[in-house]
Amino acid sequence: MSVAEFFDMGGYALYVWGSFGVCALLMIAEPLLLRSRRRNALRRVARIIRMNAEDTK
Amino acid sequence: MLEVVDLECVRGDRRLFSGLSFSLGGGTLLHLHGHNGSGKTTLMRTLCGLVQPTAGEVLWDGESIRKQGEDYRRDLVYIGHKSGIKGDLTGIENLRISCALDGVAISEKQAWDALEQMGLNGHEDLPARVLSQGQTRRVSLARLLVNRSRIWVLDEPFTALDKAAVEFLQSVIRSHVDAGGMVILTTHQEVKITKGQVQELQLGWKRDGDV
Amino acid sequence: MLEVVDLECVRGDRRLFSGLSFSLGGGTLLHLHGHNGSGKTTLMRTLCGLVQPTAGEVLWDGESIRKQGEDYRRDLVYIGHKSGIKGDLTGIENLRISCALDGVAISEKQAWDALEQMGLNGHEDLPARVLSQGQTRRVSLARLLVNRSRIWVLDEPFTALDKAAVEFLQSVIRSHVDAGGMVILTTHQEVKITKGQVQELQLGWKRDGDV
Amino acid sequence: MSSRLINWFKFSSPSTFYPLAGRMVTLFSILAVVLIAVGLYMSFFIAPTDYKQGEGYRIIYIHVPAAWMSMFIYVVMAGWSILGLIYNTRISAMMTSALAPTGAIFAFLSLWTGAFWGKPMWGTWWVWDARLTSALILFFLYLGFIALQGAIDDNRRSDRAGALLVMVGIVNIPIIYFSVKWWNTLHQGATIKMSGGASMDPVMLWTMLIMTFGFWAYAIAAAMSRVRSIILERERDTTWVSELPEVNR
Amino acid sequence: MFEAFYTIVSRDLLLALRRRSDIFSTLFFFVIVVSLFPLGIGPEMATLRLIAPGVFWVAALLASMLALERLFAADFDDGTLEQMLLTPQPLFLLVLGKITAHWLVTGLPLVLMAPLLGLQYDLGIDALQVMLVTLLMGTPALSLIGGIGAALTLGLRGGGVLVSLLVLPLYIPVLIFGAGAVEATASGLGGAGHIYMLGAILVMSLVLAPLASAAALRISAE
Amino acid sequence: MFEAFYTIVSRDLLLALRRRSDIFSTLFFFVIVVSLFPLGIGPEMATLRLIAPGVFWVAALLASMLALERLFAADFDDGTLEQMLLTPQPLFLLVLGKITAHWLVTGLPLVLMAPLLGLQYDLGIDALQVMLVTLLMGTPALSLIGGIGAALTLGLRGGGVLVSLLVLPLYIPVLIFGAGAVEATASGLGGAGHIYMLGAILVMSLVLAPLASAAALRISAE
Ligand code: HEM
Ligand SMILES: Nc1ncnc2c1ncn2[C@@H]1O[C@H](COP(=O)(O)OP(=O)(O)OP(=O)(O)O)[C@@H](O)[C@H]1O
Ligand SMILES: Nc1ncnc2c1ncn2[C@@H]1O[C@H](COP(=O)(O)OP(=O)(O)OP(=O)(O)O)[C@@H](O)[C@H]1O
Ligand SMILES: [Mg+2]
Ligand SMILES: [Mg+2]
Repeated sequence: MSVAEFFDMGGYALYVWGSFGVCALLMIAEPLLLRSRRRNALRRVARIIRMNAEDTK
Repeated sequence: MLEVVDLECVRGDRRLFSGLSFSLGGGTLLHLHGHNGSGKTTLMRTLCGLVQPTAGEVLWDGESIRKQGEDYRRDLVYIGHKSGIKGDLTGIENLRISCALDGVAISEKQAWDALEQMGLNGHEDLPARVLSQGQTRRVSLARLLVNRSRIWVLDEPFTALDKAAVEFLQSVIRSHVDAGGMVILTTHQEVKITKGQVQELQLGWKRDGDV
Repeated sequence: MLEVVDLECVRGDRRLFSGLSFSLGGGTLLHLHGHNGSGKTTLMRTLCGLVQPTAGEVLWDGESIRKQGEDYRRDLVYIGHKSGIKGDLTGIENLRISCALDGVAISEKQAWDALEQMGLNGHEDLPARVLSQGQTRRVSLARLLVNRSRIWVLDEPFTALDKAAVEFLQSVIRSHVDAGGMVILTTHQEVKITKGQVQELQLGWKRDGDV
Repeated sequence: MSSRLINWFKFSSPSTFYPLAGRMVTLFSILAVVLIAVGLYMSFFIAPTDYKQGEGYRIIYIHVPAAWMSMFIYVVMAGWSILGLIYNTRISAMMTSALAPTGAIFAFLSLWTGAFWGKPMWGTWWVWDARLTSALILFFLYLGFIALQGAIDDNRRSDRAGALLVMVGIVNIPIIYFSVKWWNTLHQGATIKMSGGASMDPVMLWTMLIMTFGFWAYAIAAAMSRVRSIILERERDTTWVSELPEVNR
Repeated sequence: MFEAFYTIVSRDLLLALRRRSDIFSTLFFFVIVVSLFPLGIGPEMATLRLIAPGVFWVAALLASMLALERLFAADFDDGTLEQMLLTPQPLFLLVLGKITAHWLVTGLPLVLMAPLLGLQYDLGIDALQVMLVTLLMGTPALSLIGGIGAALTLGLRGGGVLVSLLVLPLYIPVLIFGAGAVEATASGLGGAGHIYMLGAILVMSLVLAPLASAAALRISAE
Repeated sequence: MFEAFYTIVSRDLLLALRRRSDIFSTLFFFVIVVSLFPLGIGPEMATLRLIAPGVFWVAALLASMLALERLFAADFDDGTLEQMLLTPQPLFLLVLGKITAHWLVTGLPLVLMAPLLGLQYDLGIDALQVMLVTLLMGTPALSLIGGIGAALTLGLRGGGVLVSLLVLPLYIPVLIFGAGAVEATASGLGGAGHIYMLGAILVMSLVLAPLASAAALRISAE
């Protein structure tokens, strides 16, 4: 089966790739968002620690 | 016997009070002091069980008020900043309904007398909507005259009242205390309650004199 | 120069006041007295033009306020029972907007200073919703610090304020009067304004002492 | 009993749950990648072409897993909420809110892929058929939950409100699942009966199952990493957080 | 105990009587929605008869969804709700009372009005009957379920929408069965099955909703 | 002068931003109404296409009618309206400002959303265009007219219904021309005539409504 055939999906290209595409998109986007959220959380904690350090000084 | 065991309350990112402990026996009045925003209202609402403290507990006769629920509430009256008055109902109706819900239904007659005492003669059957601030306040305070609960929690009860009304309310409070009740009170005005049975509690972080 | 020519106001089936006449020059404070429901608020709202009197007129510099409309309003500040504060906006935003509408737009900086003076440090940019009563009150009163209107109409401005704040507000009022402004004020608390520039006006029908 | 309770509580404290969650994230992300990779390979190269739907049917390999997960995750959320009410452990509320977005994504995917399947099969993107509608409802439930928690500033209130909402919403799950039985609809009935008998070519079935497990692992990994962030945000001024290695790096 | 229930119901009815609007507004809204359609769509009876059940049920659903906002909000603002939370009464009973009154004021009139309006869409007698029955069973369920949403979103920034967003998913089944029953009857095949489902929903919500709402109120009042 | 107008508009937009709900609630309501009908009525495309214009316009009308209650009420309750009456600004300008903001928040999103929803009812492109145009002209008129009703009924017992009662008669022409235009286009014969009428209504209300509302406010505020 040729690559072209494969991507044509027997005429159903739009639908099949439309679904799988969006699915992939979301399931890649979410982890990225999660990563950035974690980064922010860590940054905030770090800031608070620094603040407390200031106060104790 | 009301006990508060190191109570803590945090609002937003400000810790209003923490490690707050005191106990209150019958026949005493607790006067909360503190500048605006010091947490008086918050503390009172916590004592009523309307606000969940972030830490600590409130005990009534040795048992947590959370557990007691209705039994505790039967012993409690709270009069806060919000009048708790329905503008579309007359003073009489407002009073009778709130009493009925408190479990001490009162007769039309009793309601009239209470409002009469509160100096609302001639305004008893106006819709509360048209009353002046002071008059509205008087209607909500009238509950105290017919209610037999042991703890009164009064958040700035004197606001909007004229001098005569303030005098009268103070006498009512005094007699409740003398009769062995407890009163938790906050006000920014002077109170003349016979000292001795009075406990004071200071909240807040501002040095006094600071605006 | 504010003149009141036999003003009458009827509410429902009660004549609150009638044949009321007085005049108020610059640099004086008019202190309205009267028991709850005696008509103080009603009178003040009439003076502001919010309520149409059943008879009589209010003149500003010799001309009826009805005719003057915006010119009169430019010289007027009214602070009533309702806070006039938007709970969803911060203190700063509330202040700046109301000033802008008064025609005296102020800078962010000025707003911060005003609230600072009112003792709201650290609460300037919280949504007013979460502020305590006293703090909300302070926000609405902050207008007086930046506003340059000649007549201030203040309906129980001291309610919910703690002692320090009351002191401060009184000094603000005093200085406004000294600067030749006029203040119309009602309160059930004691006011310490240097006598002499103070006019008193008694409303109501109850003998004092009556609740 | 009591002993089991005790170590349950041990794990229910954020400070102990945090590292545990960390380990689960790594484990399940790997699992997810492997399973989904295999699943995709099978769904495109192993699984035979469907005799009446042609290649178009291959959507089933994400549609059905997504649909199932969207329901499954909601049930799990409800489970956590109930635990939260019984033992009021803080972690349960955090888990509930950590699961919601992932669940919402799967609910959306089941709608989207369904729509992209419906167009060729039924000639329309959308019909107001029971199954479809109930899937839409589920999506709304997720959105409602997220919106409610978003609207409340105070953590404690949002936790309790959220838990209550989830438990109320749970009644919809049976409706969704049995909607096909109750109304005769365009939509496929359950191919996998509760009784276990499957009306499907085994290869297709296996592919679907592998994909499902892949999604399942993905969901766990996502939820766990989200819950870690939530813990950090809420416990930010506790000592154990300030002593974490990743913070002091 | 029932004392309290009775007090609340009579209180809310009294209030509704004082500001009649509340009775009419929902009814009026319902009437508007239902009667505006012929205006917007045009008078073909065929079409109208076709869409009638849908229109009626959607209208009823919207009407009760909008009435929700007023369920607890007023009491919350003037502090009477706070006082209720402090009364020595089982809260769910008070909630049930409020919802009952609310339904009597907003739901019932609408139910009674429906058949008359139905004539506008010339529905058959039996269809009308079924409509009456389903509405009579459906609207209380709507009020009960809606109560939870109203309680949860009390005093929140997002009031209005949130309620709809939370409540809608739970409303839709009622809508489907309700409209379904009427359609089924109108098109000959009996709607009994749908009606049973409605009954089930009603019973369930009657049992669970007040408890849930009560819990929600305690959470929101803080 | 325009300073004041600008202040009010930005203030209300800021407020809307703070409680996003207000933006969404109307939009969401609109979406719900439009999408629920297929649920109630059933999926036959033919029927749907037939009733689409009606549904959309009725939905838009209801949405803006419901949004009205919020137009002045909030400001009235917290006393900011009182303060506005006391500012040295021409009141009608402030009113115009409030209505503008109100439309931007409640009307515009709905207009922009309509075409998307139109697809659900598979309307043709040109029909969709006309729908967009008519809504774009109609909804501001609705807000303006509605403002009068809102101002008149401010703080009255009876708010809700009264508004609808007062406003509805004035709304119906807008509805008829609006829906008419779309139908006319959908069924081939152009809707130009209807659209001109809509324009006329819009201009008139733009001139008169703010003045009327301002007067009404002074009366209600007493
Ligand atoms: C927007 C449209 C659709 C939605 C929202 C939707 C929703 C769902 C849901 C919620 C499930 C899982 C429920 C269950 O497994 O019992 C499901 C399963 C399934 N759907 Fe869809 N679906 C849609 C369109 C379609 C279409 C167009 C087809 C095929 C023509 C389809 C075929 C299936 C199949 C075969 C299953 C598996 C049933 C089973 O194994 O239990 N779906 N769908
Ligand atoms: N979400 C929040 N974020 C930040 N601060 C908050 C929040 N909620 C409440 N607060 C603060 O908590 C305090 C509430 O205090 P409370 O209302 O108990 O004061 P109070 O002692 O009753 O004051 P007053 O004398 O004015 O009535 C205020 O300082 C307020 O600013
Ligand atoms: N519609 C009405 N019917 C009968 N009486 C009315 C009506 N509207 C107002 N009143 C009466 O008019 C008076 C309004 O007084 P106002 O609010 O001016 O009092 P006040 O002096 O400000 O009192 P307070 O000190 O309590 O603020 C009240 O006595 C009220 O009962
Ligand atoms: Mg206070
Ligand atoms: Mg007054």
